[in-house]
Amino acid sequence: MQIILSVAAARMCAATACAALCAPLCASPSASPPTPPLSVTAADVPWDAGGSIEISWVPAANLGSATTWLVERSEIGADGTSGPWVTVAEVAIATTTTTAAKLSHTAPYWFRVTAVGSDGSSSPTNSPAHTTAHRNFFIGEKLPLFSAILTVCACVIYFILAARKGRPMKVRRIAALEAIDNAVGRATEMGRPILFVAGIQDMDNIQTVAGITVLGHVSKTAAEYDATIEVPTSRSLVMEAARETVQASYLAAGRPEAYNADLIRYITDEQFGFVAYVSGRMVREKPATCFYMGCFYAESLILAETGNSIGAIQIAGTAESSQLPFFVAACDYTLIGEEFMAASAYLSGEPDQMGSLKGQDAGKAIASVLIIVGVVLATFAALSPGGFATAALGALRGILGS
Amino acid sequence: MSGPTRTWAIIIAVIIVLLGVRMSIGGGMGRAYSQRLEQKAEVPANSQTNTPARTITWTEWHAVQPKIYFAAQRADPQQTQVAFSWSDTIGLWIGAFFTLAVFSFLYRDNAGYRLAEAVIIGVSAAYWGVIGFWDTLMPKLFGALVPSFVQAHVMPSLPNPSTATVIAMTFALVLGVLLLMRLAPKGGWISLWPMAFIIGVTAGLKIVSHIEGDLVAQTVATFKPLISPQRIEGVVEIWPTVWASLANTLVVVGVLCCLTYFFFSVDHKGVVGRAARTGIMYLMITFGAAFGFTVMGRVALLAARIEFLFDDWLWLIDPAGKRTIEVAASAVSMLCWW
Amino acid sequence: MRRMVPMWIAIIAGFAMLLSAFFPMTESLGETFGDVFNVVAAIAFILGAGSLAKVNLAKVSRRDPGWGFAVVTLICFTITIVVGLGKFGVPQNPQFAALPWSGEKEAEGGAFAWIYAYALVPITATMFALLAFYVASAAFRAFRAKNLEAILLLSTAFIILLGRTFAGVVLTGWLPDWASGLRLENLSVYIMQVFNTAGNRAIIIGIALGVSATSLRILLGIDRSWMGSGD
Amino acid sequence: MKTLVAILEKLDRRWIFLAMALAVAGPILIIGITGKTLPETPTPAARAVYNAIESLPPGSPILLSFDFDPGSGGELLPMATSLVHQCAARGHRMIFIALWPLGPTLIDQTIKKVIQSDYPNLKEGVDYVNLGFQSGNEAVMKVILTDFRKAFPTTKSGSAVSTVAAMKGIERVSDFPLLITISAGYPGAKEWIQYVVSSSGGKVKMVTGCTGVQTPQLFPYYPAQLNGMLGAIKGAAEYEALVNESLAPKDHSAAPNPKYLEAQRRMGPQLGAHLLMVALIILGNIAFFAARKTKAGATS
Repeated sequence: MQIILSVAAARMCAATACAALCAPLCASPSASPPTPPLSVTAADVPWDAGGSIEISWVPAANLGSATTWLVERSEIGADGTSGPWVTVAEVAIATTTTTAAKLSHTAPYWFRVTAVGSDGSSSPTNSPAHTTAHRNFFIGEKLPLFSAILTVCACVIYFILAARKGRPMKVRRIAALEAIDNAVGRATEMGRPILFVAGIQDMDNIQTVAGITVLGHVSKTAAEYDATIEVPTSRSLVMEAARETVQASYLAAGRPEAYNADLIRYITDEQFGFVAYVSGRMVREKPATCFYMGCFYAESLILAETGNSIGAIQIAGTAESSQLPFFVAACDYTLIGEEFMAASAYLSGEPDQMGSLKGQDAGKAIASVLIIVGVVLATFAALSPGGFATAALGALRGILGS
Repeated sequence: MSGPTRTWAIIIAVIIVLLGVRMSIGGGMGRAYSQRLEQKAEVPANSQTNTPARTITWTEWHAVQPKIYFAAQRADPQQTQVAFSWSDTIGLWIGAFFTLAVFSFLYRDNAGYRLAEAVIIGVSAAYWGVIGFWDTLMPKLFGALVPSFVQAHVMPSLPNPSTATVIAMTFALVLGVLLLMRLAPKGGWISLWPMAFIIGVTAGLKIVSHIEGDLVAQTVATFKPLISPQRIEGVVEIWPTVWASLANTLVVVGVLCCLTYFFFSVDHKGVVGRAARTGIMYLMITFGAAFGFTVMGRVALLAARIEFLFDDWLWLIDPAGKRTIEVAASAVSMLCWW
Repeated sequence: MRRMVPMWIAIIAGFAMLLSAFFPMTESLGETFGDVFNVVAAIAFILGAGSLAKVNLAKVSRRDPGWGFAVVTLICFTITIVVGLGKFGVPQNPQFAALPWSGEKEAEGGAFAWIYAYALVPITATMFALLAFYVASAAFRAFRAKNLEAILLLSTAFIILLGRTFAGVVLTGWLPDWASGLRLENLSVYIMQVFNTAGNRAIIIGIALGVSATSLRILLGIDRSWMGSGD
Repeated sequence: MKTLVAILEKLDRRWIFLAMALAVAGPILIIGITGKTLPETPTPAARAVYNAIESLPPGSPILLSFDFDPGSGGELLPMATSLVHQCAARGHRMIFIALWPLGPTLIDQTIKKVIQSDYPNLKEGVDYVNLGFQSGNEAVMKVILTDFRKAFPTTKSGSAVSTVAAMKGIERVSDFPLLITISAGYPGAKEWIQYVVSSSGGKVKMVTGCTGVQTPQLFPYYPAQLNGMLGAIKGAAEYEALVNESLAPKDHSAAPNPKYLEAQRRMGPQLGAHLLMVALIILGNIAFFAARKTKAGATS
């Protein structure tokens, strides 16, 4: 390595020496000094959160020896005086626009652009008027997102309301969820505990929240069947949430005296420390049924294989697609992605919750239709570029905000 | 003793004997060394506390590879710059013990594993508690509520908090205190309030992020032409076009079929049933691929642990040149003995 | 009443967050919440540690089988907390030598770093490494050609496994250039780009809808199972 | 044959564990003693990573985010080593950050291993700097989109970032011509794509080194949003071979330092384990079909 570096250094010396020698000879007569831009305009970026101004300039026809543009700004203070010039950006000569960000959204600014070359800079060209980066009421570029959210929510709410009005809501069988009652019953018969793991993430992960909602149903069934349910958690907040949930379920099942808070315990935040505990516990206590419902990473297979070796019935659910193969391979039942998200609604059996599942389906139907339309347009656009289809595809992407 | 049990007993005995032999043939193993580093820092005078400028010195010991120790010893047997490190050597042996203890769980649950389990629960829970204190509570909470204290004692270059930060952190403190009401003899129910806040906020935030980042983006990404002419210098090439078009078609069909599988309100019969079944096939291929890739990673992890045992602890191999000559001797003598 | 207040807290907080993303004044509320959440989670550690201590102390006082291990847990916990919070043995920070507390808690030479390197890392990394064994036993048991789905699962895994090592090059490297697409290493890339993309994409779209509907059920107060099923 | 099938059917999984231990430990011992590694042919994705770094002019600032912990070190540390090795050899300015709490320690390890021992002329704070860990996951990414120093006000050792020479000219993440993330999960490469690469409208170029588990999920993003990727230890080995090849003296007079061969060495146990897995799947199916045949015979 030393060799390479010293060679490089030697080359650099040679280059410098050469430059020094040539300098008087080859001060090329062809290269004129950099020419300043013809005009500079600055405009507030519309429909944004404020603080950004877009600056554009028209370069002169003959750029001279210019290689970069130097864009500067000057803030006009409350007393009306202009502040010092501060660099906004140095951009390549091919560019003619840039955006100044992080500006105050109350103060006006002047801008100027200078062409810079190896042999000096041009005189600066100033923007004709000062500009303020206004903060707008609504972030315009998020309008497509806003409408997408509105559409999805409308689908779900529409079907919830329809269900309330008594429209029958049919939902297909989900084998994994039908198996829950049996699995809990099995634990009661065998006199062994049920193990419920709500993933290893904290309450700011929606999968953990979904896992806790499933725990609400499972623990209610467990309370009714008089089975013991153990919930080791890897986060203190999840322990708190699980305790609230299970306690309320026991209360709802009419057996508040059977609730034991110590069965829901915090182990450790450390992923594999938690797994070490749970797998040791499994081998020793031999739970009859294991539930894994939440966000899982690598530990999924350690848990599922240990559970398998002790002959437990295992029901898993996660939206973590990288872990699905392991649950599919080692568990008796697995809720794949969206099925897991639907579990709580399905288990509740309440019409309005079932209605929300139908709303999800409507969302999928819309996505499918969009995909088909998009694919057809893209195909035509590929066959005849630049035609109507290309424009339509662009419009569709625009509506969707990407 | 049944047949398999006897076989296992023999295997374990062989491993123990081999370890014993390795320990007795010498050539060194499981030792760690560290190098002395004298540190010096200038403390400027402080007019507020009336302390003059002074220089503070202290000694640090940094772990080094054994070859550095060997070289130093060869050069000067009396040197004290690089020395045998008791703490790191003990640590190395403890680490090796825990590694073997966890591996022994594969055979069956035993006292060694239970010890490792008990240790890791205690250590790691506390570890994350300490991290939470120094990395979250100190800079964020205390840094916002009592910035001058934090700057004066712990983090001198912590920037002053903005008003918004102070408000947010006060709010966080209130939530935390409400949560701790759980420990109070009465009023434990109030701890459901901060929980409700967290769950509500999570739900609200995730709708936005999932629809923005996943739903819309992935839908748009599927807008692929079913016939995708591949041109080289303006001329359409037949085979690349066929392959690219086939790939696009398979992706589009796959996405639609898999989505069909997830439909809840339609029974999987007839056309829907066939599409859903195709969807399941796609999912199975997806899962198979993920499985195959994961195996790679897991084997690398196991290899790293075994390298730790063979290299750092037993000094059987020296692929990274940590010890150079000395180790070759021990490995060869081991092989000869074998 | 006890259930109504939290339900409304969740509803109001959730909708406020949902809408905040669209207005410049509130756009960064989500990020602020991240900080607030981390602080609350760190405070909640007191509850977790309390539970850990309580369960293990109970084991010791009842002399449950294996209570000795509970003692080990308690000792390890206490030692780590004390040396970590007290920055035991942590060398000074040369930049701010006047402040004894400014050293890095995980700096080499400190007791906390020792515990990290010789207890935490060996145990957690080895637990992680157990997976290499479990993938083998799971593959042996589950990858059987019971039906078409299972055949697809196992043959894909098979191709990837071979294609990602030197074995793939040896087995199919002789294929001529025009058939190079059938070489194992290329085949595994196609599988990733076509089938895997399609499968994962559908899963992602489904999950996004599932998350939205789940969140919405919570925000509308329809799914209250997180505070106990029913009313 | 019958006895073999009977054994396979009731096989205690501990024998599989033992076979796996041997399949991994054997090659480690052999390669460890002989020092020979298997040859590698780089795939386009690995070549792309190499080219992305190679094509930058010397002295370009590069953001390296260490988003992993020692648990994934077996796969990712060799990548980190080679990535830093190439950046250091090409004289790029390296700015290290971590979004995982245990990342900064790994950064220091890598700096010590590569820069401080082989490139002592590179100065801390000028040619490279470790900015440490920031909590907040993707929130940090959103912040550095507009204001890098807001998320990382100080370096790991506590000096203010504004005084660090290496950070000159860095206002936001798009000021880096290249972003390298070494990623083991959440937050990681996927979040960087979602929140940084996508939001920058393609201005930010990114390459990643990721674990085997993440590789399938990231493939849909390559090459449109990801300019290159190293998938698992295989990707690491391919890239490592490329870097060693390009930095080796022209006449191949000196073999690369063994510490830069870590990933290629790990491919040996990889081969053993993969062959074992393949054999296990085949054996499992033999047992399955034999049992089904017996059952079919019994019912008819």
